[in-house]
Amino acid sequence: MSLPERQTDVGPPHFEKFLPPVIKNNYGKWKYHEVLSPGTMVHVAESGDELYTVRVASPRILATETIREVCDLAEKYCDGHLRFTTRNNIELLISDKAKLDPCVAELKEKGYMIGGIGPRISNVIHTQGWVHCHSACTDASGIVKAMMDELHEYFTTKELPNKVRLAVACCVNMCGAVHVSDIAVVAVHRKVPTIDDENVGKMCEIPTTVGSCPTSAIRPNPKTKSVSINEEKCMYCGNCFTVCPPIDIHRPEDDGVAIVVGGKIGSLRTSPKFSKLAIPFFYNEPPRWPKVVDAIKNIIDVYAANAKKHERVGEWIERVGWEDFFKLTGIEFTFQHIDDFTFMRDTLRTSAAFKY
Amino acid sequence: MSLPERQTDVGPPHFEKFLPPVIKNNYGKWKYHEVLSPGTMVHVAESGDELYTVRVASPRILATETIREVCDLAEKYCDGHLRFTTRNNIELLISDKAKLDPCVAELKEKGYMIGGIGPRISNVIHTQGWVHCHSACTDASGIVKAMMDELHEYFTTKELPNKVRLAVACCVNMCGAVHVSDIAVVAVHRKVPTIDDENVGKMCEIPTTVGSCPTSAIRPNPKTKSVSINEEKCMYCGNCFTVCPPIDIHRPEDDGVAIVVGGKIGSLRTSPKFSKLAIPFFYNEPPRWPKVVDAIKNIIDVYAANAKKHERVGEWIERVGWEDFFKLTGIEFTFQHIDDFTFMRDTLRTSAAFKY
Amino acid sequence: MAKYDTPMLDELEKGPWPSFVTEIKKAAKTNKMSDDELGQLEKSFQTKRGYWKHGGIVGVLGYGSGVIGRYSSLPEEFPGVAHFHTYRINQPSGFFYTSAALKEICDIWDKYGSGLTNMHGSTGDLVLLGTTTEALEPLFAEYSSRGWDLGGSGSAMRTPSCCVGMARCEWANIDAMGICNHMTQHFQDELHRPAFPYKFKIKVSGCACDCVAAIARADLSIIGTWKGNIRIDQAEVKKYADGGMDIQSEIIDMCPTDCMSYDGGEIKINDVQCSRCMHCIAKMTKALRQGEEKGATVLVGSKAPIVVGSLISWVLVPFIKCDDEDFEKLTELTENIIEWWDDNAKPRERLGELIEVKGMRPLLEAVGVDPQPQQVREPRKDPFFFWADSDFEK
Amino acid sequence: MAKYDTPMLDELEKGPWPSFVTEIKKAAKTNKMSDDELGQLEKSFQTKRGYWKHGGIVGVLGYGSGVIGRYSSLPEEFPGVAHFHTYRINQPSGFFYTSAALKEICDIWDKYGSGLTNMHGSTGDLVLLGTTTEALEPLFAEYSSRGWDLGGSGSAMRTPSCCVGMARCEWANIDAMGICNHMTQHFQDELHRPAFPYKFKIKVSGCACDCVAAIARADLSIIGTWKGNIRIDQAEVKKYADGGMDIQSEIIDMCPTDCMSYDGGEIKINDVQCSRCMHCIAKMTKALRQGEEKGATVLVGSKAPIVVGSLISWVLVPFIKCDDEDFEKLTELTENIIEWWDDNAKPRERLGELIEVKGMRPLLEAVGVDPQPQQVREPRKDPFFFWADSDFEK
Ligand code: SRM
Ligand code: SRM
Ligand code: SRM
Ligand code: SRM
Ligand code: SF4
Ligand code: SF4
Ligand code: SF4
Ligand code: SF4
Ligand code: SF4
Ligand code: SF4
Ligand code: SF4
Ligand code: SF4
Repeated sequence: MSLPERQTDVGPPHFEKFLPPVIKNNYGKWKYHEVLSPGTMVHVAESGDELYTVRVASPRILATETIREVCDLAEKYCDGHLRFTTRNNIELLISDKAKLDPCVAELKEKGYMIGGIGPRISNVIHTQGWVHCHSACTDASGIVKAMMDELHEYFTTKELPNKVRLAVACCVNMCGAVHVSDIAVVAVHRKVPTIDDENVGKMCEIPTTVGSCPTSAIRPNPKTKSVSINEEKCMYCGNCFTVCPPIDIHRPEDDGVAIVVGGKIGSLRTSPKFSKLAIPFFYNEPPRWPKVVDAIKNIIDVYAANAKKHERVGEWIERVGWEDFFKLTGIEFTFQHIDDFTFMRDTLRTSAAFKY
Repeated sequence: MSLPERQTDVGPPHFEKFLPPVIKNNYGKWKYHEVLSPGTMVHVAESGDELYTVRVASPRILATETIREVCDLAEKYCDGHLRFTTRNNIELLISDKAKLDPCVAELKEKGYMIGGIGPRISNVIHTQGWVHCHSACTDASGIVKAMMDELHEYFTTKELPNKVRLAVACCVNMCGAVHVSDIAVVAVHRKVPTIDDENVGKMCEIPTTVGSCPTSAIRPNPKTKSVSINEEKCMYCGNCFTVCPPIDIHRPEDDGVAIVVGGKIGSLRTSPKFSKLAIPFFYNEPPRWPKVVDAIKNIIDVYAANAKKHERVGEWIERVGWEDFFKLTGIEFTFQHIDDFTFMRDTLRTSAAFKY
Repeated sequence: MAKYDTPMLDELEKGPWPSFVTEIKKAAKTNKMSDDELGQLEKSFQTKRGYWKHGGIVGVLGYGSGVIGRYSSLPEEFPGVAHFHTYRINQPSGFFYTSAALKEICDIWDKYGSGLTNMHGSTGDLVLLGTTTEALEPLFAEYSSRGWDLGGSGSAMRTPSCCVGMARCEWANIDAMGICNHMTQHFQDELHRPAFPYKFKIKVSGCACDCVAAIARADLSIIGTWKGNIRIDQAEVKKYADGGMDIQSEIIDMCPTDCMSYDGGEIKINDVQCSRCMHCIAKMTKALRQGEEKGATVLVGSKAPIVVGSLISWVLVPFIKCDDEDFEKLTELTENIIEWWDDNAKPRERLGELIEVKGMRPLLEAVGVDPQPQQVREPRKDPFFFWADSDFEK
Repeated sequence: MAKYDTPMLDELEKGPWPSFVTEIKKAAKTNKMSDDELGQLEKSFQTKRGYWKHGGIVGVLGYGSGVIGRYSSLPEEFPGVAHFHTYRINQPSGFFYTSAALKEICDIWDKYGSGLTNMHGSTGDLVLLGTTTEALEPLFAEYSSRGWDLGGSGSAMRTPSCCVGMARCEWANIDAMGICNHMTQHFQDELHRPAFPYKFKIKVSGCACDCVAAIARADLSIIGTWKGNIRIDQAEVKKYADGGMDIQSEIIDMCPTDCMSYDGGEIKINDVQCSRCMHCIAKMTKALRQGEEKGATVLVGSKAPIVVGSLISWVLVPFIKCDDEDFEKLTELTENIIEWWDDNAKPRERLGELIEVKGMRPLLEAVGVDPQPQQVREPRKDPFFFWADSDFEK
């Protein structure tokens, strides 16, 4: 079987090829939208044209079989038009209002979950985990599934004060948007890596390895022609392991995840915010990480009970203060919470006013 | 003439020796105070006892002759009791209400300036300058005198939204509280120091000299047995000069002062704040630094016109934003304003929302 | 197939949220690679660790990026994933597809790969999850001939990405998809042939809601904004009030600049004080619309925490026009930024990290942008600052 | 005398603010040193530079600190200031004097020195400005015999200082002057004989108004605070309202924790939310008084910008009792802090700088204080953190 002729540097297809006519006709001329239900909305153009969107949850890992099934539905209701969101949901794009209800009905019937629009929890940004990445210190898809089984009502029905953006990253490279999420999970190591001196000598560039360490914990070791690590300085980031595989950071019995909270991306009301450490550690407990799920549920409950309408998690916490966050959630405050890295100067309290 | 026998480690006299009886009797039992005029106030104790205070401006450099004169007044009206404030004003402590008015009258008659209490400008915290310090890159007392001649009405009469704390430091060692002042002047150099290699070799410890540099601009120079400075890295702090005199930082024709604003010490309403750079440079223009004085006057005028009651300078600026501060004051924004030192990460804007 | 018992993973087929395990099993029914993926993953769940080796360098002829090499550390136990590389297809801007196009992609993938995908990867690529080294060239021939090129990886430009923008959003100030597509096409060489100090990411959002998280995870973040007054439809304001919205507490009190007022009837905005944060507009979309002069704020430097902590992008250009005819100005700006970075960065040093080392000034000078208060949250605190020779001329 | 023409300085005798030039001239009338000081200062004003050399080490027998050596670089031109050392007298806590005491100080100073003083130096000392090396011993004999000891200088404990506190302030939660005096006496040896890595400063304020700027310029900042509810006198509230205060905008709206309310008649405070910032109390002193359980917050580390930028003190102990019987606990805590610093700091490394290098944990452990949310404005941002062996036991 001969292959077609390869082409280079063509780039992706122009998006125009894939836009439904209603979008082509009203591109840049939308006037407003209305959320019709937690999973459906309509956008109305200056021209009066309408576009209906149905948002469908996705596990992100999709088998071709599932993609084909969704495509079939898109053909039936949307002239074949669909898109994915930046948080990996599927959106069916309906031009004909009459097809909205039947489409929703068939999706539900086939077991698809519809929701995620408005002040809710939408899909969880996450990463490869044990499914595909050598660096993974936990599994991302597994935690996401366990979390969302518990929280799915916030996708399909229940409202919160505002959107709550969740994320999971399977190592501190943080390919997921953990550092700017309302609530996120990030996998962390807790022990100094071991060094396979012989292979370090063979496989790694010593200066790159030394340079990879954020805390200058790594020194060349001329004796072994390898490197050595100052245990006092290492905070287990694993960057040395990324650039030099014979430095092994994985320690299944001591590895686990941390929970961070209060990040935010949009500039609405308050500036974008980094997530901050809420809980420094839970052991990995596959398949369902029950303590992690409970902890997240608890934070969401406390947020829901205490935040003002439109307040994001981080905005609520900053209003009441972190003292209250720890008090209200019952989370223990530990040495790990106190920054001793790049933001230390700015995050230690420089005021005589605070809450007990 | 024989000297009395020296004593060691006696420490200062206990303050009790110097307290007037009304204070001894009501120590820790004051109930409230009332500001009677810009320079007088009364403190009322739980017991009903009253203590009247008259605050008198001081140039801080006092000749013994002046101290004696003030002491005479204290004897006349206060049974000899007086104190100094943490901002170097003189306070006459009057127990007998009847003596208040005569005291004020005589002070005024003798040319003393009374004021500084309440939402006003009080004395200026400042340092030695050319009067006494080898490190001085401007004169502190001179600038203070020129400033306060212009601003004295804010001491004696006029009100502002809140206290405005002024300070002057004659070099970046900042012995004055410049880094946390509403408005302050700090002297700065702008040229890389010159090195007298021969004397560096003789007089300085090379490692200490190298270590003194905040930006690692200094390297040992084995050839000259001295050090050399990387011109790209040096930001003229003068710390090398402090630890190693043959490194000369003084360059009268290029030296001058910067103006910083928005600092605050108390924890009332908002946390203590560092002062931030408002104007990076004015040449030294003794004896009256007219441009510096005008610039400070301008900032105070804009503050007075725009701040809410009780807002400190920094609170006002943070409410309206630094964009507005520069717009309202007409101060030019330059490369120097953008932090490239330790707070850079935190002071660059990380938001899509800002004012034009 | 179903070669493996997967008691742990089976637990993750329970519960209402769609299950990735179910997806892997679907593929595993007919695909040996996916079946071994399932087996190895179950083992990871049992032992709490991954079994992947560091990726080697694999790719397609003439390209240096687009494929992530991945090998199992247990190739004998799980031969189907001995090679299990990902193939990153550059998504169409805005993630729009037709069913025909997607089905075609699936057909080819079933032929050469695991049948598993990520729709989409965090950077934005359509990620095909797991194939062998030998399959790479055929896959490339099949896809590229149909107009599907590879995305970025390694020390290269990475696949640009954007929000849905003008295609379906009333708040798009800029043509996010148009800009994204333009950039992607403009930088094809930089995307495919790694020659940078490290990765370089571009993301484009139509407004400050920033639905593609541009400000948080792109070396170059382009975010739409406007000049001019917010347009108010007072009749619609009234409808929101009648509909039960507490305009005072939900809108007026939450305006960060305190520039709105509401007297129970009309909303007034003191637009010179507005920071264009989008809150009021987002919550009252029928009543409030942005001003009419549209453009973007360009920010730089965000990234994940390795090495010295995560960064959120910093404002470089407060306002730049972005109409179709301005696209070239944007690419030129981008080229200048990249050139400065490329000339100055150490290997594995991202743009934001380089700026932290050098300061903003050299970058501003390199791209010809003036210092402006909009670039800082507040001016510097300490009295240590540099003077260039040019500063003395003034 | 008046040896010199001082046209520049004369300019600074004009204008309403009291003139330091007039003071120098007063002294110069009868004092040769002051006259030469005037001459040299005029020269500085003319040439825009100082004429002082780096200080050499001078002092009194058995002491290493208290005197700042200062020599003119133009001793031939200005012989009266060839030596012009400052003599730092440790002020009485709170800067209280009697005229008799001050006059005695002046008499001695006129005999041995320039007749010029700083009332007071920025650290708090009564600074005598300018004398010769030979005069130091006689000065010390005269002053110490009358109970006036030297203050600190060099790498030593520096003269502690405080606000007026309980002596004249209704808001003093702690006996600031008592604590300051106790500390000064307790650390006499450390004050007089430099044996530290660098200077160490202590300042004590009675409340969060912080009238001695403790939080900004002391390695150890002690600031009074309270527990329990703010006491409200509603009758006085009414008087403020009647007197024209806009309680809503001036007080309620400015409360940082939003824990106050006012219905036009009474003020209510949700005290658990109060951060004890002092705003409402300071502006309505007759109506509001602090809660009744008094104590202090202990903060550490503030300093001027050299070397890596200025610091404001960080909370170490959120609340500690400070009654007379607790003074020993405070000195013990201080000793522990100093010991940790002394053991770990490099030469010329201040406490705050050391904490930045080592992190807060070792200091907290050294002084036996638990980690508490009150110590941070917010928790860390990046996922990089240490674990001690002891953490694994939990
Ligand atoms: C479809 C999508 C864009 C895309 O190109 O795919 C999208 C679409 C819309 N966003 Fe978004 N946002 C999308 C990701 C985001 C993200 C990015 C992210 O989460 O990684 C953000 C930033 C989140 C953050 O700040 O941390 C985001 C922050 C917002 C906000 C700001 C919310 C706030 O008040 O803080 C709004 C305005 C609002 O909800 O009032 C908004 C509003 C909207 C509107 C109403 C815009 C419009 O008029 O069409 C759209 C539907 C709303 C909804 O889903 O509730 N969108 N939106 C993305 C849907 C993801 C999903 O599947 O759920
Ligand atoms: C006498 C003195 C203490 C001493 O031991 O010497 C003192 C005394 C008082 N201060 Fe102060 N403060 C004194 C320096 C300070 C300082 C320190 C400094 O400026 O270096 C501060 C911190 C300034 C800052 O935050 O940057 C200070 C911040 C305050 C505040 C907070 C103002 C605010 O709202 O931000 C108050 C409360 C008020 O004014 O409402 C206050 C209030 C007071 C009261 C009303 C306290 C009382 O009930 O007796 C005293 C008279 C008020 C006045 O002067 O307006 N005092 N006060 C100091 C007088 C210095 C002078 O000569 O002017
Ligand atoms: C596939 C993907 C995660 C996912 O499940 O979606 C991913 C996967 C990997 N990332 Fe990533 N990154 C992915 C998006 C990101 C993002 C998010 C983004 O681009 O918006 C980030 C954070 C933003 C950023 O760039 O800072 C991200 C930050 C990193 C880093 C840290 C880089 C840094 O400068 O801090 C590394 C480490 C490295 O480059 O060595 C990394 C490295 C990796 C490697 C190549 C690990 C390695 O050393 O081999 C992972 C390969 C996994 C695999 O075997 O498939 N990945 N990575 C995402 C790319 C899919 C796509 O092309 O669409
Ligand atoms: C006299 C005084 C200024 C004044 O006019 O009031 C002063 C004068 C000097 N200070 Fe200071 N400092 C004085 C209070 C301060 C303060 C304020 C305070 O203590 O509250 C500070 C800022 C707070 C701090 O400690 O950080 C201060 C921060 C410095 C520094 C920077 C220290 C640092 O760690 O950043 C230096 C540089 C040094 O130590 O080499 C310094 C050094 C000096 C030297 C010794 C300069 C030198 O290297 O010879 C000055 C001697 C001047 C002279 O010839 O008389 N002085 N110095 C103050 C002491 C009087 C007193 O004892 O009461
Ligand atoms: S977060 Fe880490 S483990 Fe997860 S995909 Fe990215 S690099 Fe791999
Ligand atoms: S794990 Fe991180 S901190 Fe530890 S040695 Fe490696 S690079 Fe350094
Ligand atoms: S600020 Fe500088 S010049 Fe002024 S007294 Fe202090 S050390 Fe000397
Ligand atoms: S002046 Fe400051 S920055 Fe320049 S070389 Fe000396 S110590 Fe370094
Ligand atoms: S970023 Fe703005 S323009 Fe883009 S989809 Fe979101 S709300 Fe619409
Ligand atoms: S966009 Fe934001 S700043 Fe502007 S008026 Fe609306 S809420 Fe206020
Ligand atoms: S700090 Fe507080 S207690 Fe001390 S004088 Fe100022 S207001 Fe009074
Ligand atoms: S002390 Fe401050 S926080 Fe407490 S009630 Fe008063 S204003 Fe509010």
